[in-house]
Amino acid sequence: RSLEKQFQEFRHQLDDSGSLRERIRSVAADIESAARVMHSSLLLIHQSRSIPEVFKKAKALIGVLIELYGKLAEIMGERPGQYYRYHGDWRSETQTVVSLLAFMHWLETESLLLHAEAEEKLGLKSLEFGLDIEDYLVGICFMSNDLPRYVVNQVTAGNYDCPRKVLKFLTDVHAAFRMLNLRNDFLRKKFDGMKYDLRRVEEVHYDVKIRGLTMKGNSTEKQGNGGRS
Amino acid sequence: RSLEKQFQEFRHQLDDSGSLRERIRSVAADIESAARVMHSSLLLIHQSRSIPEVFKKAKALIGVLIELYGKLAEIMGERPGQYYRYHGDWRSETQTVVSLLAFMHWLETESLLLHAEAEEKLGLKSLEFGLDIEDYLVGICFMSNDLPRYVVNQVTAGNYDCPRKVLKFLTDVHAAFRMLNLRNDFLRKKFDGMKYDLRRVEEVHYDVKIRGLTMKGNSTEKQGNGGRS
Amino acid sequence: RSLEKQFQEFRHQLDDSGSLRERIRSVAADIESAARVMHSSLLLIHQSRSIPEVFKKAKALIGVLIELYGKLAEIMGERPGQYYRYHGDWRSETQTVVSLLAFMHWLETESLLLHAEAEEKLGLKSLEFGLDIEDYLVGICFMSNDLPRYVVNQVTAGNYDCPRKVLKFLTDVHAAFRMLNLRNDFLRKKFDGMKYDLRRVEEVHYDVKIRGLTMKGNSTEKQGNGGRS
Amino acid sequence: RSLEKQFQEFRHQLDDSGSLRERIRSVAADIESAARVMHSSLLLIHQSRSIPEVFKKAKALIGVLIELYGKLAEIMGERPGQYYRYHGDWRSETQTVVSLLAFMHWLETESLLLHAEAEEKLGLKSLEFGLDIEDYLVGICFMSNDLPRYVVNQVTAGNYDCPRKVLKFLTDVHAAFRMLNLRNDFLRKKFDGMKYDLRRVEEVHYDVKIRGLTMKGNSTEKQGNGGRS
Amino acid sequence: RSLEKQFQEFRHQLDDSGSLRERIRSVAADIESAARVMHSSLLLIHQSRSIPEVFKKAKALIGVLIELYGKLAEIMGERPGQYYRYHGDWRSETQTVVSLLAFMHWLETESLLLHAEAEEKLGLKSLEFGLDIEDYLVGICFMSNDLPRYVVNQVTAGNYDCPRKVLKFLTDVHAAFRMLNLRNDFLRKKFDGMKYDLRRVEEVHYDVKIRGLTMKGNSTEKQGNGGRS
Amino acid sequence: RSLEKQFQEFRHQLDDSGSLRERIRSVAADIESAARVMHSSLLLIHQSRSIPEVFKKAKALIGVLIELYGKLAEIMGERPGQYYRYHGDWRSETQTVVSLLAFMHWLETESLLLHAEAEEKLGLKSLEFGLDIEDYLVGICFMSNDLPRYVVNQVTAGNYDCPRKVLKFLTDVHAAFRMLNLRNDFLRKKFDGMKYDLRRVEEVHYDVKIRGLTMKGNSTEKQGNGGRS
Amino acid sequence: DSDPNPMRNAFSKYASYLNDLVLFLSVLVNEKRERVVKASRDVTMNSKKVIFQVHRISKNNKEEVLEKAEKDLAAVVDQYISRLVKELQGTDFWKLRRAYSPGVQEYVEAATLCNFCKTGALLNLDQINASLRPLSDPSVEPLQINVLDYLLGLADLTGELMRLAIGRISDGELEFAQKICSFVREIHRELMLIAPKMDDASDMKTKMDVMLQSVMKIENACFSVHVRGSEYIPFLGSEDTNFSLLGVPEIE
Amino acid sequence: DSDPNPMRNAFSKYASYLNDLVLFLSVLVNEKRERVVKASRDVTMNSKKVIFQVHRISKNNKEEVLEKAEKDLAAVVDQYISRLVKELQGTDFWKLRRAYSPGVQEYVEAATLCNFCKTGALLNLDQINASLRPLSDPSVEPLQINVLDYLLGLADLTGELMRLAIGRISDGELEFAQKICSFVREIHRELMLIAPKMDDASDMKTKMDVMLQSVMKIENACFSVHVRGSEYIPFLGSEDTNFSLLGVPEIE
Ligand SMILES: [Mn+2]
Ligand SMILES: [Mn+2]
Repeated sequence: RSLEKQFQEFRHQLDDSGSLRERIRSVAADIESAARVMHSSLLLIHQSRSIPEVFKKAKALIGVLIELYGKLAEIMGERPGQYYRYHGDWRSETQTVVSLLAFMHWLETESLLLHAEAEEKLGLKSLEFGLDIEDYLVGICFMSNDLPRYVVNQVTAGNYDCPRKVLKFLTDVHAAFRMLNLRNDFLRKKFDGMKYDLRRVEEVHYDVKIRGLTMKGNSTEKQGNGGRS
Repeated sequence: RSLEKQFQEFRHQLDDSGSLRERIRSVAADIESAARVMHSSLLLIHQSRSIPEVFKKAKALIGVLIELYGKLAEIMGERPGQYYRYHGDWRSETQTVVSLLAFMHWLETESLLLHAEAEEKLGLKSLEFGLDIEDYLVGICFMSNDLPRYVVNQVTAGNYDCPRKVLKFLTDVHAAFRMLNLRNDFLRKKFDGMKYDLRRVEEVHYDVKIRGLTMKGNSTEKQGNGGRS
Repeated sequence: RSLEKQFQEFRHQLDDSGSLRERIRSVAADIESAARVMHSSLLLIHQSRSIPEVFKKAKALIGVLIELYGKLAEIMGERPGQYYRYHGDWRSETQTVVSLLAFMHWLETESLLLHAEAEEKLGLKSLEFGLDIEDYLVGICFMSNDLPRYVVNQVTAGNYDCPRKVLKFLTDVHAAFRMLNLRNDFLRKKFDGMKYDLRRVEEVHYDVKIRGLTMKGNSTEKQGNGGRS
Repeated sequence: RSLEKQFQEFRHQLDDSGSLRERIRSVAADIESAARVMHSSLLLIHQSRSIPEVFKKAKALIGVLIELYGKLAEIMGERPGQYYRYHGDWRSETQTVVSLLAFMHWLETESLLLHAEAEEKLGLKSLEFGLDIEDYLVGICFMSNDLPRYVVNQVTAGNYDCPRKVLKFLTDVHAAFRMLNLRNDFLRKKFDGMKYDLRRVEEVHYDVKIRGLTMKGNSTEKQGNGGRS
Repeated sequence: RSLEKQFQEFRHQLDDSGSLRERIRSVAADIESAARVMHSSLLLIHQSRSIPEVFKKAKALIGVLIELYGKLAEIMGERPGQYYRYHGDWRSETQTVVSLLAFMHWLETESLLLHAEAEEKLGLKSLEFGLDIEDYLVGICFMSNDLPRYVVNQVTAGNYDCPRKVLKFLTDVHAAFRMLNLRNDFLRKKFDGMKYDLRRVEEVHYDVKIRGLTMKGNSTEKQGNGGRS
Repeated sequence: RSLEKQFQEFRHQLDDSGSLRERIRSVAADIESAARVMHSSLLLIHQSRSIPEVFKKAKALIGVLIELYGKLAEIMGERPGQYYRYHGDWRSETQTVVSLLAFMHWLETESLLLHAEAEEKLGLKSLEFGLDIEDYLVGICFMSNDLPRYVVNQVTAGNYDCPRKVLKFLTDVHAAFRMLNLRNDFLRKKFDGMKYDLRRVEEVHYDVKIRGLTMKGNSTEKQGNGGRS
Repeated sequence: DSDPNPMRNAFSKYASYLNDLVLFLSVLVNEKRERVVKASRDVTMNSKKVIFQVHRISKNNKEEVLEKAEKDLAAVVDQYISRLVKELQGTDFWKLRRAYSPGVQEYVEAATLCNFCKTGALLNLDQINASLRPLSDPSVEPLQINVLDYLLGLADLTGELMRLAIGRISDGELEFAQKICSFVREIHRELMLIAPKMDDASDMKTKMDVMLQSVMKIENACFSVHVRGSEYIPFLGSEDTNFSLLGVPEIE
Repeated sequence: DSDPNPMRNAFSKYASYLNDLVLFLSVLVNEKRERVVKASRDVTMNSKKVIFQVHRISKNNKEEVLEKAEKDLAAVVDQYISRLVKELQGTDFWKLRRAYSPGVQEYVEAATLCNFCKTGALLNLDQINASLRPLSDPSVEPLQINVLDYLLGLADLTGELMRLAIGRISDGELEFAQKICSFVREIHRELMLIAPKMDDASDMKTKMDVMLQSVMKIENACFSVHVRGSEYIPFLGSEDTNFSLLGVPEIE
C-alpha cells in the first residue's frame, strides 16, 4: 500500500541521515579531543614557558585538525546543500578551534587571525565547506576571554609591556565588533562579555603604568619570553 | 586595514542575512495566522457541523497558504543551499499546517495524507524547496493528537461508527511509524505520545461496542451530523 | 545647591508615591482576603449544597468588595492618569474576583458575566477607574478552569444534564476568545489552557451520554440541586 | 448576541492597543539603535581622544533622539492617561539614553545633569510626556558604572587630576541618592552598586595621591588627551 | 614526574573504561532495538491476531536477546566486580525486555514469569551476571501497565472471559508486591501506578459482568480472535 | 463540629501571630531606617571629617535604636519562648547595627566592641531578649568589610598612621575568629571574606611603609582631617 | 604570639567567654542540632512505615491492619519521639524547629491517618499534644507540636488519603471512599483559609496545589464509579443482589 | 484469602524466595545503604575538620598545625574510614558507590591537602589505597578508592588550595603561594584532559569551571603582590632589608 511504501522510503532516508549524523559526530568528537589537547598544551604559556616550546605540540595538532575537517568536508560533499542541516553538530567544537588558532596567531604576529586565514589554517578552501562567519566570531570572543589571564600572568613573570599590546589589540577587535549589527543571540551575548575582558586588561595596564613599570620592564627583564618582550 | 575591511564585509553579510531572516519571519507569521484561522474553523467539526460547512472557510485558506509558501520558496531561491540555515524559522508553523491538512484529508477520504500529497496541496513541487520529512511526520503526530477529541464528540453526537474507522486509521499510521528508527528527539517524543491517542480511541470504540451501539448507530444516524444534541 | 534641591524634591515625590503604593497594597490585601473567603464558601457547591445556601455568604462579600474597590478608585482619583502605574498592585486579586463573580453568574443565569456587568457588580461606573479588559478575560479563563471539577461533582450527585449545559457555555466562550488576536503573554497562556477544560467537559458529557443517563437524569433525580436540574 | 458583541468590541480594542504597542516598539528600537551608536562613539574617550572629537558624532545623534521622543510623545498623545500602560516598552532604552547624556554633561561641565535638563535635552517639555523620575535615576546609576573605567584610562593616559574631580562628583551624587527612601526594587539594586564605583574611584585617587602624581600631572598633562600612551 | 605519570595512567584507565562503556552502550542499543521490534510485533495482539501468529516473530527475537545478553556478560566478565558500575547503561532496556517476556509468559501460561524463569529465558545462569531484582520488578510493573489496554481490546473483539482472568492475575501480582518492603523510589512509584491498572481492569470486568456477557462470551468466542470487528 | 472549631481557633492564633509579625516588621523597618541614616552620617568619615563632627548625629541615633529594641523586647515579652520564631525578621537589621556600633567603637577606642558591650549599648540587659551571638559575629565581619575603604581614604587624606593601627586591629580580630569552630554557613562565608579585607589593609600598609610615609605622617597630619585634598 | 597587648587579651578573655557561649553554641547547639536532625529522621522513617502499613488495608483485614498500625505508631512515640523529646528538653523549641520539623510533620501525618481510618474523624492537635505530654520530664517544658507543623502534616495527609481512596474504590468500598472525599474536601477548604497566614506560606502554597490535585483525583474516581454504576441501576437489585459495585471478591 | 490456587502459591513461594533475596535487598542492602550513608557522613564531617585545621596554618606554626592535622587525619582513618570499610566489606563497592562517594571524596581532599602542605607534592591514589589496605580483614577484598572518587576529591582540593594561597599571601609567604599556584595549574591542566572521560563528566565539568576560577584567583593575588613589590625593587634590599613583602609580623 502507498502508506507503507511511503514509510519504507522514509525509513531509508531517516536511517541514511542518521548514519550520516553518526559519522559527523564521530569526527566532531575527534575534533573536540584534539582541540582539548591543544588547549591544554597552550595553557603552559601561563607558566611563562617560551613560545616555541609551547607551540611545538600545538602545531602538530593543527595537522590533525586539517585532516579531520577534511573528513567533514568529504562527508558533507555527499550531501550538497545540506551543510546547515548538520552544521549544529560541529559548531561548538569549531568555535573552540578558532579561539585556539587565533590565540596562537596573536602570540606569533600580534594581529588578529582573519577569517580567511583561519579557513586556510584548517585547510578549508572549498566554497562548499567553509568556516561559518558566526562561528569564527564566537571563536574570537572566546579568545578574548583568555586574554586577561594571559596578561596577568605575563606581568607577574615580568613582561611589563604585554598589557599595552594586548590592550591595543583588544580595543581594536572590540571596536571592529561594534560595527556589526548583532542579533540578540548567542554571539551577541558572547560579545557583550568582551567588554569585561577589555576592562580587566585596562586595569592591569593601569596597575603597571601607574607604578612606572613599563619603562623598567622593557630594558631589564626579558625572562621567560622567548621571542617577545 | 585588513581587520576593518573584514568586519565591514561581515557587517554586510550579517545585515544581509538579518534582513532575509526578517522577511522569512514575516511570511512565517502570516502562515501562523492563516493556520490559526483555519484551525478555528475546523474546530466546528467538534460541534458536529456538517463537513461541507466546516470546510468552506478552511479550503479558502489553503489558497492563502500556497501563496505564502510560494513566497518562502522565492526567498530561499535567492540563497541556494541555505534552506536548512533558515528552516528553523518556519518549522513549527509548517508542522501545524500539515496537521490541519492531514485532518481535512482524513475527513474527506478516510486515508492518510501522503507526503507528496501534502507538498502538492501546498504547491511545493520544486526540488529546492520541499516539505521536510520530519516536519511532515510531526504534523501527522499533531493530527493524531486531535483524533480522540474528535471521536468522543462524534459519538456524543450519535455517530457510533466513527470510532471503528478512526481506530483502524490510527492503528495503521501507528504501525507505519513504528517501522522508522527515530532518533531520540522531538519527533520521537511526539510519536511516543501517539500511543495515548490510540489507547483513547480504543477505549471509545470499546464503550460503543460493549453497549451494542455500533449496530443501531449505523442505520439511524449515518452521518451523525444532525447538529448538537 | 540645585543638585540637592532636585533630590529633595525627588525624595518627596518618591515618598509620596511610596505611601500611595502602601495604601493600595493594603486595600489589595483586603480584596484578596475577601475573595479568598468568598472562594472558600463557593467551594461548597462541589458538595452539592443548594445554590441559595452556598450564595448567602458569598453575596454578602460582594458588598465588601464594592467598598474596597471604591477605596481603590478614591485613591487613584488622587492621581489622575496614573491608573496603569499602580495597576499591577491589584491585578491578580481582581482577576480572582472576576472569576468568582462569573462563576456565580453562570450558576444563576447560565450565561457569561459580561465586562460591563462585572464592572457594575463591583460598583465601578466611573470612567477613570474601570475593570481592565485583560484582567476581565484572565478572570474568565480562571473560571473556566473550575468548570470541569464542577461538572464532575454535579454528575456524581446525579445532575446528568449539567455537562450538556456547561459544554454549550464553554464552547461559546472558547469560540468567542478565539476571535481575539492575543499577544504571546499571560492571557494567551491562560486561554491556551482553556482547551483542556473544554476537552474534559466534553469527556464528562460523553461518559454521561453514552450511558444514556441524560434521559433518566432529568426526570427521576433532582436531589441536591435546589434551583436547577 | 451580547457575548459576541462584547468580544467583537474587545477584538477591536486589543488590536488597537496591539498596533499601538507595535508602533511604540518600533520607535523604541530606533532609540536603542541611536543610543548604541552614540555609546560606541563615546567609547573613544577611553582611548583618550579629545572631547570635541568624541562629541561630534554623539551630539548629532541627540537630534535624532529628540525626534524619536517626539514621535513617542505624539503616539502617547493619542491615548491620554495611558502613559504608564506602555511605559515599560521604552524604559530601559531611556535609561541608557540618560546615562549617555549625563556622562557627556559631566565631561563638559563637571556637574550632574539635572532631571529638568535631561528633559530639555530630549525635547520633553510637555507635562503629558515627561521623563520618569525613576528612569532618570537609573540612568544616573548607569553613568556612575562607567566612571571607574574612565578614571583608570585617564590616569593611564597621564591625566592625574581626573580621579580627584570624579571622586568629588561621585561622592556628591552618592550622598544625594542616600537622601532618597528607595523601595526594594531595580533602582535600589542599581544604587547599591554605585558604592562599588565610588570605592574604585577612591582607590584610583589613592594610587595617584600616594605616588605624588597629582602635582606633576596637573602641570604637564592638563588635558590628558594627547593620544594613546 | 610521578604526578604526570599518575595522570597518564588514569587517562589510560578512563579511556579503557570509556571504550568499554561504548561497547556496552552499543549492545544496549541493540537490545533496545530488538525489544522495540518485539514490542511492535506483540502489539498485534491488540488487534486480536491469534497468539501463535503474534508470537512467531517475538520468539525469534528472544534468541537475539540471549545472544546480546551473552555479549554483555562477556564484556562484564573482563571487569570482575564492576557490574554495578555499568549497570545503569542497560537497566531500562532490561526492564522493557522483562515486561515483554512476562507479558508473553502470561499469554501462554496465565501465570507470572518468575525471576529465575526470566533469567533462564535470557540465558543468564552465571552468578556473575544476573538479572537485577529491582529491574525484574520494574519490568513486571511495566507489564501491568499494558494489561488494561489488552483487556479493553480483547473485550471489543468479543473475548469476554479475558477481564476475569487478567483481574485475577493482576490482583495476585498486586498482593504479592504489597508483601515487599519497597523504598520510596522509582520502583515504588511504578508499583503505585499498578493500582490504576487494577482499577481499570476491574471496571472492564464490571462492564462485562453487569451485561451478562461473561456467560455468552465463553461459549461462542472462546479464542476471541476472530479478526478485527 | 470539632474540626471546624479547631480550624477556627488556628485561624485566630495565626491571625494573632500574623499581626505580631506585622508589628515586629514595622519596628524592624524603623531599625533599618535608623541604621541607614546612621550609616549615611558615618560615611562622612571617608571624606575625612573630624570624628566628633561625624559622631554627633550617629550618637543621637543610638538613642533611637535603644528605644526600638526596647519595643521589640516588649513585643517578644508577650510571647515567652518564641524569640527564635520571629528572630529572622530583625536579624539582618541587627547585624548592620552591630557593624555600625563596632565601627564607631573602634574609632573611639581602637578596640573591639565586645558582645556584652554591644548588648549594653542597645539596652539589651534582659536574658529574655539578648543579642544573638551569630548576629554579633556577622556584624563584626560586616565592619571588617568597611575597613579597607576607610584606610584608603585616610591615607589619601594624609593620615599615614592609620593603616598600621587598622592592620593590627584586624589581625587580632581575624585571629580571634579563627579560634571559633564555625559551621559551614553564612557566618563562615562572611568570615572567609575577612581575609580579603586583611590583605587589602596590608597592601595599603605596605604602600605607606615602603615610601617612608609613616614617619612623616605621624607628626604633621596627626588627625588626618584637614578636609578633602 | 604571646604579645601582651590588652586588646588581644580582651579578645582571648572574650574567647574564653566563648567557651561558655560560642562553643556552647557550636558544640552544644551544633552537635545538638545534628542529634536532633538524626532523631527527626528516625521519626520520619518509622512514621512512613506506619503509613505504609495503613495502606495495606483491605475490605476484610481492617481491624487487624489498623491494630498493627496503631501498635507501630505507639512504638514511634515510645522509641523515637521520646528520644527527640529528650534531645529537645530544655532548649528553645523554635530555635531548632527546622531540625525536627520534618519528623514531627510526618508523625502528624501518620497519627491523623490512623485515627481517620479508625474513627472517621480528624485527630486534633490538642489530642496529639496531650498524648505526648507524658513523655517529658515533668520538671521541664514538654514538647508540644506547634500549629504550623501540625498543619503542614495535615496537608500531606491529604495525599495519603487520596491513595487510600483510590485503593478503597478498587476494593469496592465506595462509601468509605466517599467519606474520604468529603473529609479531604473539608480539610482543603479549611486550609485554604489558613494557608496564607502561615509562617511558611510559600511552602504551604505548593502543598495546597498538590492537595487540590488530590481532591480532584478522588472526585474523578468517585465520578467514574458513579456513572458506571448508574448505567444499570434499574436492573441492579433485582437480578444480581450480591453483586457489589467494583468489588474483587466475586471473581472465582 | 486462603484460596489454594497454584499461581498464588507460586507467588507466595516466590515471596518466600524474596525473604532470601528481596528482603536481603530491602533489609540488608537498604539498611546497609543507610548505614553506609551515615558512615560516609561522619567521614565527611571529620575530614572537613582536618581541612579546617590545615587552614589554621600561619608562618610560625606550620609544624605544629600540620602535626595536629595529620593526627586528626589518622584518626579519621582509624575511626571512621575503618567503620565504612567494615560496612562495605563483602559487598559490591560499585553498587553502593553513591552512598559512600561523598565521604571518600572529602577524605581524599583532606589527605592530599595535608600531604601537599608537608611535602609540596601530590599524594597518589596508590599511596592512599596502600594506607587503607591494613584496615580490611585480609580474607575479603579491601576497600580501594576508585579513580573517579579520587579525581573528584582532587577537583575540590584546588578550592582549598586557593583559600590557603590567599591566606599565605596575607602572611607574606609568597614563595609558598607561588608553589601552590604552579601546583594548582598543573592539576587543572591534567584534569582538563581527563574530565570528559569520567563517568560523571557533567559533574566534573562544573567542578572544572570552579577550578579555573580558583586558579585565576591565585594568579590575580600573585599578580597584585608582584606589581606592588616590583614598584620599589630598586630601593628594597638597600634600606630595609628585613621588610618582607606584605608580611604581618613587622607591625609593632
Ligand atoms: Mn506522605
Ligand atoms: Mn572543600
